[in-house]
Amino acid sequence: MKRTLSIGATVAVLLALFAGLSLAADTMGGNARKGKYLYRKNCRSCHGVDASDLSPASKTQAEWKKLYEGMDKLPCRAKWPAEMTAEDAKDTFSYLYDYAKDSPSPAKCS
Amino acid sequence: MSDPMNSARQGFDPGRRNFLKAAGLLGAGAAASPRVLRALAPAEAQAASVRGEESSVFSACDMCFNRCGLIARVRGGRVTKLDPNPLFTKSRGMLCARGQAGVAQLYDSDRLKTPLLRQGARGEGKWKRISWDEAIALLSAKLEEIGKKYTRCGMLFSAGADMQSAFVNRFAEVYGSFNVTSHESLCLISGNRAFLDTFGEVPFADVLNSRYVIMAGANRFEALVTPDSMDMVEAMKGGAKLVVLDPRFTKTAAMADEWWPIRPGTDMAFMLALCNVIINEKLYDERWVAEKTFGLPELHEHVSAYTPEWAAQETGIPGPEIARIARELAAAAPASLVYPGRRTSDYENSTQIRRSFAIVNALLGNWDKPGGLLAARQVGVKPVPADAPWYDDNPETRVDAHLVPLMFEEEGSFVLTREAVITGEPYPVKGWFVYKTNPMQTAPDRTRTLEMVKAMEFVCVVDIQMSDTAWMADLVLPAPSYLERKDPCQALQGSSACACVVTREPAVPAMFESRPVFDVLKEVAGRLDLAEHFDFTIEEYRAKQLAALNGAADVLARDGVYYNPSKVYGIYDNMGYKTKSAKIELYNQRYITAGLDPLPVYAPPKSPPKEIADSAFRMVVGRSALVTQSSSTNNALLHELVPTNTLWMHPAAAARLGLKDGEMVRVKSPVGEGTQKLHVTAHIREDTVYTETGFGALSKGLSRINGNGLCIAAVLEGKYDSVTGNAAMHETFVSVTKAGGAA
Amino acid sequence: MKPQLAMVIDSAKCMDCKGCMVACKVANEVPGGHFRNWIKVKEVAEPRPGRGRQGHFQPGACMHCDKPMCVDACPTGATFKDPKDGTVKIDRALCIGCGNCIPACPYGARYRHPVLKVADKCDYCPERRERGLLPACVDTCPTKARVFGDIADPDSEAARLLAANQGRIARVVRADSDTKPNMFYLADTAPADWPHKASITPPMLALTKWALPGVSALIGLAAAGVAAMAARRFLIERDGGGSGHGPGHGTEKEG
Amino acid sequence: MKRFERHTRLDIAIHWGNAALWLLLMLTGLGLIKAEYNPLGGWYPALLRAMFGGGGGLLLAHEILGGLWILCLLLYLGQNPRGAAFFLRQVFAVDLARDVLWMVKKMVLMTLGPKPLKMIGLSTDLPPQGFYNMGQKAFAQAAVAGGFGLALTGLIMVWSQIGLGAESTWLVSWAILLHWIFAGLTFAGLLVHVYMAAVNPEERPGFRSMFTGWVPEDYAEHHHALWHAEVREQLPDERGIVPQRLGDRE
Repeated sequence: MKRTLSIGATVAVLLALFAGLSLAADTMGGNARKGKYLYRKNCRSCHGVDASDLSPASKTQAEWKKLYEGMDKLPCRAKWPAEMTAEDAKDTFSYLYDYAKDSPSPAKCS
Repeated sequence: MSDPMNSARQGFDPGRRNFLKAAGLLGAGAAASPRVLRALAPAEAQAASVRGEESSVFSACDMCFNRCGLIARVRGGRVTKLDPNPLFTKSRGMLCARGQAGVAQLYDSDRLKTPLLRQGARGEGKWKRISWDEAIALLSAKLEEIGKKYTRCGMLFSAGADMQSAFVNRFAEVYGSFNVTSHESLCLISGNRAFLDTFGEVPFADVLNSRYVIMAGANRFEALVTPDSMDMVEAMKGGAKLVVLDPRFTKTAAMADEWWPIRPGTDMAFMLALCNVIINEKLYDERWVAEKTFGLPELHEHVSAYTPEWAAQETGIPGPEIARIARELAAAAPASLVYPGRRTSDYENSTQIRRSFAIVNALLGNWDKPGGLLAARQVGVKPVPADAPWYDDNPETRVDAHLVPLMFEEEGSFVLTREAVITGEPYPVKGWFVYKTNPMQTAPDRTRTLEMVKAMEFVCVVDIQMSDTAWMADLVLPAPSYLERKDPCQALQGSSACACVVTREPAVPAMFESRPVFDVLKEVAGRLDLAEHFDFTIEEYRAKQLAALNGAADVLARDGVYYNPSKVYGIYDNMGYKTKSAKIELYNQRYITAGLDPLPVYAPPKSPPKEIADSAFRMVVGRSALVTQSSSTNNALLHELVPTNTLWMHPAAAARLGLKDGEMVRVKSPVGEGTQKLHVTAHIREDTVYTETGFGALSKGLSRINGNGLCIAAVLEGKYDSVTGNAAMHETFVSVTKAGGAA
Repeated sequence: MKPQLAMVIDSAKCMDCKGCMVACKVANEVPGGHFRNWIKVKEVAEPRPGRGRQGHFQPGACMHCDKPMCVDACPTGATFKDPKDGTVKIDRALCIGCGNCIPACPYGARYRHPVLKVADKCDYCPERRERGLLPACVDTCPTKARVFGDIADPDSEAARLLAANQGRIARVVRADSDTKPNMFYLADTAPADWPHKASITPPMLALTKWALPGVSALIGLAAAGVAAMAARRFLIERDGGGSGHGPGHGTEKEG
Repeated sequence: MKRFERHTRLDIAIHWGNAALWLLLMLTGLGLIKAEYNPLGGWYPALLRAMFGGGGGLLLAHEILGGLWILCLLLYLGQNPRGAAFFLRQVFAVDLARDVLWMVKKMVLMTLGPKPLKMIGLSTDLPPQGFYNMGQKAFAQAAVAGGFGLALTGLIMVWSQIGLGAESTWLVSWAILLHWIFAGLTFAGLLVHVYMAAVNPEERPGFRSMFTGWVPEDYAEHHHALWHAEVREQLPDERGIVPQRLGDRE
């Protein structure tokens, strides 16, 4: 059977070419590992204590992305530590995004 | 060979009938002999009376990954018997042969007893007994040194499926290494990937309530999974139909309603043909599929060429039979399923193969329904996260990152990590901490694993026995077996049977100088200024785990198991799927961005290289209910039942090669070879050979399996699933010749 | 009906995991090389594609027969059928390890314990039953293929299972060695042709067939002789008898 | 009247010790034969096993008694090898013509009387006998052979319980058969022996000698003419008994 190359695969190949063969294209571009550290350091002091108990799996990637884009309007924005840079915020949201509930690697629970 | 029961019997039987030997023929002193006492007591009471009072301790089995709840019977400070905990519904209140043989693991003369420091060359087997103080000091110093020299990611941590493995991963995290591998990338991650990328989570199969089950690439009546194995029998008793596709006539095949000796590597063709029939004949619930799934039109088009007749040529299963099975399967839907399977470390496209399994299930509309695929239930055990420090000098990510598109971050890929360690790219990894896992035996291509070990500056193995991996290590530390340990809680789901929590209490104190890995890591953490991350006892850790489950601790103490009566079916009634489209993704959108086929594209399995085509066979590996890879084959009780592994070969193939049943054969692949006994049987296809895992050990510390049988790792090539990096263990062709020398 | 502990086995549920074998081995300290129970496998030389239920696994152990040949073969009575529960028991203290019972079992259920030097076999775990536990093999069976109980007690699970399957019960017997086993298989089971012919060892056969009557006859003859002598001496010769010297006394010194 | 020593004190002790252990071994041994094969029926083994707290206790008792018995005989052999040798020589020295004729005639005379002998033209005279008459010899032969056989087969059965491997059980199986046969044969002989020695008034002096050690001269002369001929010239000791001098009896 030779005619097995599906349309999907063709599309994939084309898209991969466009994406410059970057396989891990589905990210926000920050350092998710650093983000995990920052999230625990900066966010867990409230979230899970007196603010909503958040974890990456609490939201979908789309939802996290939206929050990131509207980051400055977040109610807790004022409580963020002064030293938190834009880079830090990106890292933090990268972490939340990468392990979102609909991500390829949802954070484990239970 | 020594009496297999020898070790297990020590202390069992203080020579109950040997009085005459001592007392002589004349009965001098016989008045006080056990025989006299025995003669005077009623037969039934005898055995009990000589052993004293019995106590019972709840634990969970560790002879495989299933964690069956058990009750250890203890007399006179010794575990005499392990009984299943009848309240433990996940295992349907059973212990299998391995579970029963746990006593022989506890009292195995082959157990590691003291810390050992390597003296000669790696694998030479020269060891020096050292104190725990020295061992801890050395381990701490090496961790410090490697961290300084190569960054913290210069240490690799590999922990097996153990209830204390979480502490190893915790240690890796706070120590600062991203490089963690587990047994999973030699086992199940391809299947997990496939179902996760279809349904948004990894499901459980509700075998018990299913009316029709297709089992391919799984051998549930031998490789036991609780409760699936037992539930399948029960379901069949109630009239459910089981169709098994397997190149081998397994026990599962023997008991099935239908067995098809499918050509290895063609499962996807079969599944795509099922899709073809189900879609073309509109055998699916159109409303449900339209509402819940994404990509039906694409799938429809995709499978249009994958007709049963086409699949027949690939699989060797007649087209009309495939069509009939598709119709029967769909007729039983939604209480029907294609069994997802567990070990999926078989082919380079295993993820896509299992995607085809997942897609058939999606068409059956069986998600979240009785007899179908079930979502994870709420158990309620809380993770205990560590606030790991940040190490600025660390590299960006794992050493095996980006080599495959959809690796699981927390599991990694052992095969790819191994290559990275050997090449030193992208950065050097020079230290390895191994806890109760044995890649030397379980990872394909042992030669490469040896090279990996050679590339390491320091290897520390914590285990209960001198595994092949420990045999190659620099520092070997003795761990207590599960029957000597207090462990953290473990959340388990048993399909539709239960969502539960188990834990372990020590039945007897830790033997010899063995120490739990938790104690070891806690002490090392203290020396590395990481004490704050291990500032708890197992009890305190458990309390944190159970914080959300009121009274669970008491129930655990009373019953040995705690059940969360959470919802079983209909979890998704008011919920979107955890996928990009929020639907079941027949067509995976994310795969396109990852450069993967969004629908599984069939590629025929490779043929053997031409030069050896006449004598080459595809090698498949597996196990029986008596074997959990190399951790069980050296067990005295199990060894008696499975003394070695043999090479299964079809009589026609054996005749062609002039090989006879029972003779020793040389099994050779491009990466290695070994010898074992030939088992000529029509229970396997002519183009395939099979052998069992867990034999042919290099370690002389495993007295029963050292040099006994063939080690699969010695001959299997180190191929891997191109999506996840999972090992691909059925991609090797071997040639088989007479070994010379009788069996 | 007398109590009869028995096993009712749904062998179609057995997947040959051998949990029962290892459980028994540990519970009863069965030494290496020996087992008190087993799972027989139906031989399938050439499995056929597309066919179903081709294999079959059949758990077994001592069948605690109604006509146990092993009991017949035992010279001392160390092996006996206990009327209290219908089990065939071994009194280890009375067993001299002669091995006569071993070939007498058509099921090969017995072996000679290499350490204790006595016959050994399944006893349905009396120590466990005393503590309210099921026999080890029954307790651990993943699919609960082995069902144990007193089949004379209609409330037992075993009796209920038997009753519910009347007419479909199979026993694995050989026509010339039908020991009336108390192990019942639901519906079809396989293999059905494995019990070997029960045999009594030649010495044991000689003992029962001719030594027993022969020696009895001899003793009888001796007793008859004594009786004749006594009768002659005390009845017939009482009147004419000498004073303490019997007949022939006078003639002896002439010799 | 002159008295002749027939048995030393050791002889007497060993005889009665042997007899007592024989009796006990027989009683316990009979109890070890299970009901189905027991000549006495089921009540006997049931009773004995109950008395000994079960068959195991009975078996153990039997084994201890058997061990004691063997020990006694071995001790006797060690203490008095010459006496034992004498005994064995006497017992197994059979003059075929004389002794067989004696045996046949004696059996006929004791049971049927002199008539049958006369009818076939034989005299009722008995050939003279030595230290033991042929009847005694026959029983002694049976007792020695049977005793040896019982001891050997008994030891095999004990050995079975402490050392024999499964591959040697055929030996035990045969031992059981032979133990049974030996026991039966010796028991049959014992019946006659007990009657002849203890019940038959004719042998009263011989019976008494098993307590006193000596027989009167007329008894010796009448019953053991050949022996009497050998020893009649010897002088009695201070008790008036002609002592045994084994060396003289060759």
